Amino acid sequence: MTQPADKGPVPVLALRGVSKSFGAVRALRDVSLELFPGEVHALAGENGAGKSTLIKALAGVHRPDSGQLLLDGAPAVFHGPGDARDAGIAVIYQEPTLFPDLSIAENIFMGRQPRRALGRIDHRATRAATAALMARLGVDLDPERPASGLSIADQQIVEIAKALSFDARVLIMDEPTAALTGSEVARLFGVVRTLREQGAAVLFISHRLEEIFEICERVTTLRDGARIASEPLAGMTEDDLVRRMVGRELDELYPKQDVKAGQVALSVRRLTREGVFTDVSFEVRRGEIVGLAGLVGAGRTEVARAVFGIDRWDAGEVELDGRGLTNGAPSTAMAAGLALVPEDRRAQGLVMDMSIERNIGLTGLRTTVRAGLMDRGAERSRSLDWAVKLQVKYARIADTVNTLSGGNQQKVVLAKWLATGPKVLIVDEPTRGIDVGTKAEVHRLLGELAADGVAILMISSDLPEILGMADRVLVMHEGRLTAEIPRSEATEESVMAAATGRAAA
Amino acid sequence: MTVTTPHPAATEVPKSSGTRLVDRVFRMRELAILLVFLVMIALTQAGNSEFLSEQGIKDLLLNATILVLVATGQSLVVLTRNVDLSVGSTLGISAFAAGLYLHGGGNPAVAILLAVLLGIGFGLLNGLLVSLGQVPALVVTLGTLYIIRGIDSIWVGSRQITAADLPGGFVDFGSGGLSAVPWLAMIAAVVLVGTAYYLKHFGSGRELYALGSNPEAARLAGIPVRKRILLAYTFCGALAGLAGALYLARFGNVDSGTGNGYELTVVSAVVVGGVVFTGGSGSVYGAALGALLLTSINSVLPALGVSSVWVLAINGVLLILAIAVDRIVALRVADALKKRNARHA
Amino acid sequence: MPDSLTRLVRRPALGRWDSAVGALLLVLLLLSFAFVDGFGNALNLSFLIGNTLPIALIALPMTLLVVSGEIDLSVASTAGLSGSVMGALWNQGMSIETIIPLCLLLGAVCGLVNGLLVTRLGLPSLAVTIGTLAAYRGIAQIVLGSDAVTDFPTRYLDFAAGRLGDTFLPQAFLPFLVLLAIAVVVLHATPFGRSLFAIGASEEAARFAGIRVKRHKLILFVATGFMASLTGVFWALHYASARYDNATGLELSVVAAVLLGGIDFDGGKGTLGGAIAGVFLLGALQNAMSLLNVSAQSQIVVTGVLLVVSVLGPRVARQISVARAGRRAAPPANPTSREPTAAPTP
Amino acid sequence: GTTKNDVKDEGGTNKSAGKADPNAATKKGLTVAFLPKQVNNPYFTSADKGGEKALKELGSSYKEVGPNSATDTSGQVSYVNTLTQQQVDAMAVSAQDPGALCTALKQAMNNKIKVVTYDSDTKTDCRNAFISQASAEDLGRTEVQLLAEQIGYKGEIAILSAAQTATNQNTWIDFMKDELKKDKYKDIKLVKTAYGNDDAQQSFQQTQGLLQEHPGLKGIISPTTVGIKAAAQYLSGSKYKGKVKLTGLGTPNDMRKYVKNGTVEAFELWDPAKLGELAARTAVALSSGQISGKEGETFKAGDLGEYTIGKDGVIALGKPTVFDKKNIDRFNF
Ligand SMILES: Nc1ncnc2c1ncn2[C@@H]1O[C@H](COP(=O)(O)OP(=O)(O)OP(=O)(O)O)[C@@H](O)[C@H]1O
Ligand SMILES: Nc1ncnc2c1ncn2[C@@H]1O[C@H](COP(=O)(O)OP(=O)(O)OP(=O)(O)O)[C@@H](O)[C@H]1O
Ligand SMILES: [Mg+2]
Ligand SMILES: [Mg+2]
Repeated sequence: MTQPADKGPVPVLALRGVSKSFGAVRALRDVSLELFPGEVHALAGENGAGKSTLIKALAGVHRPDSGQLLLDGAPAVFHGPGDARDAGIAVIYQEPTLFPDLSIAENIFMGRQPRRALGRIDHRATRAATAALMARLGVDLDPERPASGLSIADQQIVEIAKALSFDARVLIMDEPTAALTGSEVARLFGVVRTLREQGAAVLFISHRLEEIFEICERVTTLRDGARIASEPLAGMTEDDLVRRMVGRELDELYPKQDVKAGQVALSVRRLTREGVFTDVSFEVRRGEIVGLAGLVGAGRTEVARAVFGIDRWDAGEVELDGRGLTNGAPSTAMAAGLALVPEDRRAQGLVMDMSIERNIGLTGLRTTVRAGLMDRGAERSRSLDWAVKLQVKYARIADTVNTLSGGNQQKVVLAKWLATGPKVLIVDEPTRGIDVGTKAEVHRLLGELAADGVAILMISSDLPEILGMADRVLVMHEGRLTAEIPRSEATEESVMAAATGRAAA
Repeated sequence: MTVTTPHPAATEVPKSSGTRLVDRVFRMRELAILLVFLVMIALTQAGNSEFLSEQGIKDLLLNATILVLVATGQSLVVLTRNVDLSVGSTLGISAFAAGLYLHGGGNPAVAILLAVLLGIGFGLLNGLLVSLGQVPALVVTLGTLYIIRGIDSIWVGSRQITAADLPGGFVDFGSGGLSAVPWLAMIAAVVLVGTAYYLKHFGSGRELYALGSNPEAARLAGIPVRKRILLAYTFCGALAGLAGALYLARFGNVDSGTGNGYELTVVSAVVVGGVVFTGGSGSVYGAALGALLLTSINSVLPALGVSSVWVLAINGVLLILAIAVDRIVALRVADALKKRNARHA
Repeated sequence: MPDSLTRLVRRPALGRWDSAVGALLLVLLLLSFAFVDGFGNALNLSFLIGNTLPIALIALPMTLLVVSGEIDLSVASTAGLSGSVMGALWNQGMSIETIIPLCLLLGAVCGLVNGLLVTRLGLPSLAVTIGTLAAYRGIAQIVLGSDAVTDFPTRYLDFAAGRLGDTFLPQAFLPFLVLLAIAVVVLHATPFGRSLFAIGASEEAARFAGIRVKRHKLILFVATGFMASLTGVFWALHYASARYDNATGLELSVVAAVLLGGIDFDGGKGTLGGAIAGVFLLGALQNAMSLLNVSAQSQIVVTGVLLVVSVLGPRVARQISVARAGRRAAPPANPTSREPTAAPTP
Repeated sequence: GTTKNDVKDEGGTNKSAGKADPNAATKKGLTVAFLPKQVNNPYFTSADKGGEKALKELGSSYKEVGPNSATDTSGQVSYVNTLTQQQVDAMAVSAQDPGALCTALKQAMNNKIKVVTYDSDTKTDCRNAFISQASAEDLGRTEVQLLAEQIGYKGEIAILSAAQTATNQNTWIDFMKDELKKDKYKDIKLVKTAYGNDDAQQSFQQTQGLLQEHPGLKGIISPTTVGIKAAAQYLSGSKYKGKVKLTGLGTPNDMRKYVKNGTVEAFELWDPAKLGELAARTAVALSSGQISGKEGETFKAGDLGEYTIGKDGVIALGKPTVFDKKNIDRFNF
């Protein structure tokens, strides 16, 4: 048994010199990592650095090609996720892994339901335990509700509840906060602190650096699959961390230039979808970036879906450049110059089994055509262009998108829609899961688009992003637009006040 | 520019109504089929008072029995996002095996056991091919449909088992019962209720749903995916075998063509019963109701004196109607549920 | 919804599947030419192709439909119905030149009904088309009853059953080739075809990309109905017999052949080449076996084994090659884990 | 365009009018293929066995091919094609479809293959001779006579047939209706003809339907072996047993139990083995040139005796046998 001589406590879980390749892609190279009880450990790195792969190696999903996994200091082999679970490791994966047809309670306790005599499931106890978990996280989700139809944020919350329900010795979280707003994050951190005090080891991944500094003690940085450093966070600055991740200095983060707003490009009047949002009116002008803020479930996504034509609206109207859009017809909205970057990249943004090239090409089926037939050359160069512009990290453009890391998938979604050259662009959580470097790049792109006269509606749960980018901030609360705040007056306080319904601006 | 003012919160809906609604949606689907069924029976009774005589009810139940059994087994497989097309062939071959055994003067209980064991054997084969090979169930079981059918034809040849070859008690058992309730229907009911209870109240039963709902998530949750798929197929095979033995008892007649083309009927019953083909959703009660509905249509039309020429067309239209009604009801309820349940945190 | 693991596992084999089926067909043809008496002569080949044509004709639109994630089991009944109507109208004394377009129109309407039920009401196509499978056949029975109409004009019968001169090609083969070419171009070279793959792989993502999912599906159902009735007309002329039960059970042959050709019934995968190779593979195999006096029962077994092996084969081969790749360590307990299967690590 | 009227006088010129020599020697070493509607069907198996036996006696060889399903017409067509391809000397075919096989059969005859149909005929110009199991008239009329006796010439009766398209069934039913017009049946009313599609379950449910719809039903005629068996099984397990009479065409082995337990009094059938034998002998006689299929020709068919070819090349096997409690144990097929 090998025990580090210089350290006091034994790591509960550790990796020694682990490597993992997918075909020609070397996702992990000789990486080591140690998780100690009572400590929150951060894992940082750019998109595609190998964070999720490392987590899957810890969770028994991937078997490392070489290297060792140590459990309480002793070498161990996980044959599958079940083994890791039995060893007391709970994992929140980057993408929610729920059973859409089952209730939230069943999702959380699947395979571990409380039992009655003869091994029968105690449904009532399961429900009660779920309700207790929800209360602990401070959310109001009905345990009996089926998981299908939950927003991404709610799905993420169910995932967190599931992980907490294990009372695990090791809790691993891959970007649990990417879809959450401030208040839920605060709750989550409260719970994590309690767990830490109870002696659990926590591994935490996030692209929001401030979160890392808030909750973690130590950080391991990965770059291109290799470990750069493993060190205490105390005394480090965000810049230090970014430099380790990116390997160079970064430009300023929110570089929105002031553009003189032009004509009204998108005008939404008294839009209502029964039971979902009511009487929503706003305008977006050329060259303007309008932020749409609100708490999870405020109905922002629903408004965007209705405007784009995915869902039908019950009342009201939508105009683009003064011309009315048809209710429930995304294709005509697209033809009129509207683009929507949806929030759920896996279900809505991408065809996971299709190549990067074809996914980007999907929005250009009308343009990359010659004599009625696909012009493959044009399709490829269009896709390549945008993949490069957005710095998507891939092996071959013909690889399917499900081989990409989460952040790179998000970039493909952006590429797909920017490639249409829209007049009005709606982006729903555009930088969810995107690393700092690329985020700056995305922001620069959005800024440039605005400067070119594109009208942009930006939905984001990342408040600093909204405050940094938006010319105006709209705030939604319980399905209604409750405030419109100009850039000069927009602060965390004013936006949060409107979002929680405490005050009108 | 518009200045928006906060409005008082939209209509408050008590939280618990959501819960009950969810439950209701699922029950609703079965209720819709039940409704279609009852309306159909009532109309027929109105047109022909003989229809619901004791003999008439007995016939209805007897007709449904075999399909109910096979559909119950099939729904387990469909719940896991797979399908077993070979059930008709399995039914045929196990019916013949049981008949051959009884022909030699065997014990009926052993014959039934034999049929079930044969069914389990073929179920295992299907399950192993699908779960070990990780290949599309549709192709594999279409393949085993042909293979089992072919083996059956070669083995049976032009032989046939007729009622005269069977012990009298066995054949009487096939058509007898307690007043209007046939023995066979009781067997089917016991199997059905047992399966439904298992699916709702046992861990491995729930895991079948999980597995069909999202296979990848099931794996990550540490569910033994292969074992569960194997279980579903084995159970399905066992029920197809049992159904074969009951077929023998009921019709007293088996040859190499028995059960030919049955897979489409079974699949219709399951689908009409609201078991979703992409897995994870539906119940065996629904499937059983679907089976009852389908077989009853075939009794209703002759009882109303509809010329056989029309039967097939009406059958098809009723089938579509049943699915459509079910779908519309489900949609309506889901819509109501979604609108009310929209969470405004 | 997260990608299903079955897809992940299957993917690597798929690229090669259609070419494998094509290769298999080639091998079978070569072997049959060499070793099966009477296989190679023109008459037999024309029989083979002529009898396979109905399946091939329906397989064309069916492939497109399945790629987009739907299925139509009512095709054989639509074919039967249009044959029936053709017979009934012919008995009424209508001219064949009017009847055939009417029948084709009727087929398109049958497809339209399927399509509307699926797209407007959102019903599963499997259930809908099982229903219309019964309904259309039933209507066919009502229309023609027990009649068998056989006295169609010789000119048409000769076209449907005759050969091109003394070659082995049936006269109807050339029109089929044209239709095949159209289908290939539509599926593999037009935006429409590209959209079908997207719809099949992820309907939601396709809708978010502005693809008119319902419209696409509706068009496919109509096309399938049209081709099914074309097949029905061809069938009635080829066999010189219009009866209500023409082409019964053809849907299963089509499905089997298309599956064999590597079309994934989850949608989003497959090539027309594979599908057509599958169709002719089954056709040629049956023909060769009949000539070899293999009994009908054994033929069924062989067909079944071929189906199973065709999907299991690539999988097993891959597992063996993985095992050979020298990983001495115990194989992962869970076969579904996403282990790399190619390229041993350096 | 081309309509039905335009083609009225087309075709029909195909019949080979070869000369027959009644004294020609019987050829040996011929290959005669049997192509039943469905292989593995017990009825056709007995028939074909009869043919096999006869061919052995005649020193020719026998083979049997055929589709696995009785509704797979295209399958049957490709079997005709295959046999043509294999150049057999004659084939005996039971046609699933009177028209669909024509093109293929004509092609066979053009290739000097003799074609005999048995059990189910095709159009007359598509074969050399048809062996009819019994004259349709005999069958239709005797079934009515059998049932009328059992129900005392009084009451409602129904027919349970196979498919609506089955030509032989329809001819028999026409003769039944004709027989019923006679005065002695004036108290008998035929209320319905139902179709069970030769499927056990459907025949079952059609029987149930008949009884529910017509509570006063006294008797059922089922001129199909599958139908009568299913109807008998249903009746024997229901309250109608013995009260509703059943007759029709069935095989003794299928029906033995129901005759013994009182469900069925009497039914009839020809001997399928003899049907097959006659088909085989006719095929050989055709191939040997002893007959050509013209009306009035006669030939000797071994133990079966001498047969004369009737109108349209039809050869009738003879009168059917009636089976009842007394004689049923003497038969085994
Ligand atoms: N199943 C797979 N097949 C092929 N390549 C893969 C697979 N999974 C991951 N990769 C590759 O491995 C590399 C690391 O991916 P990983 O998901 O670990 O990144 P990450 O650090 O989690 O990034 P992000 O912050 O974007 O989530 C990427 O280049 C990715 O494309
Ligand atoms: N497909 C759906 N079916 C049923 N309910 C849904 C569906 N999509 C969203 N909801 C519910 O509607 C409400 C509004 O969600 P929406 O996604 O519009 O909020 P949002 O403001 O965009 O918040 P976020 O995107 O941060 O979750 C939520 O309660 C969500 O659970
Ligand atoms: Mg990741
Ligand atoms: Mg949202």
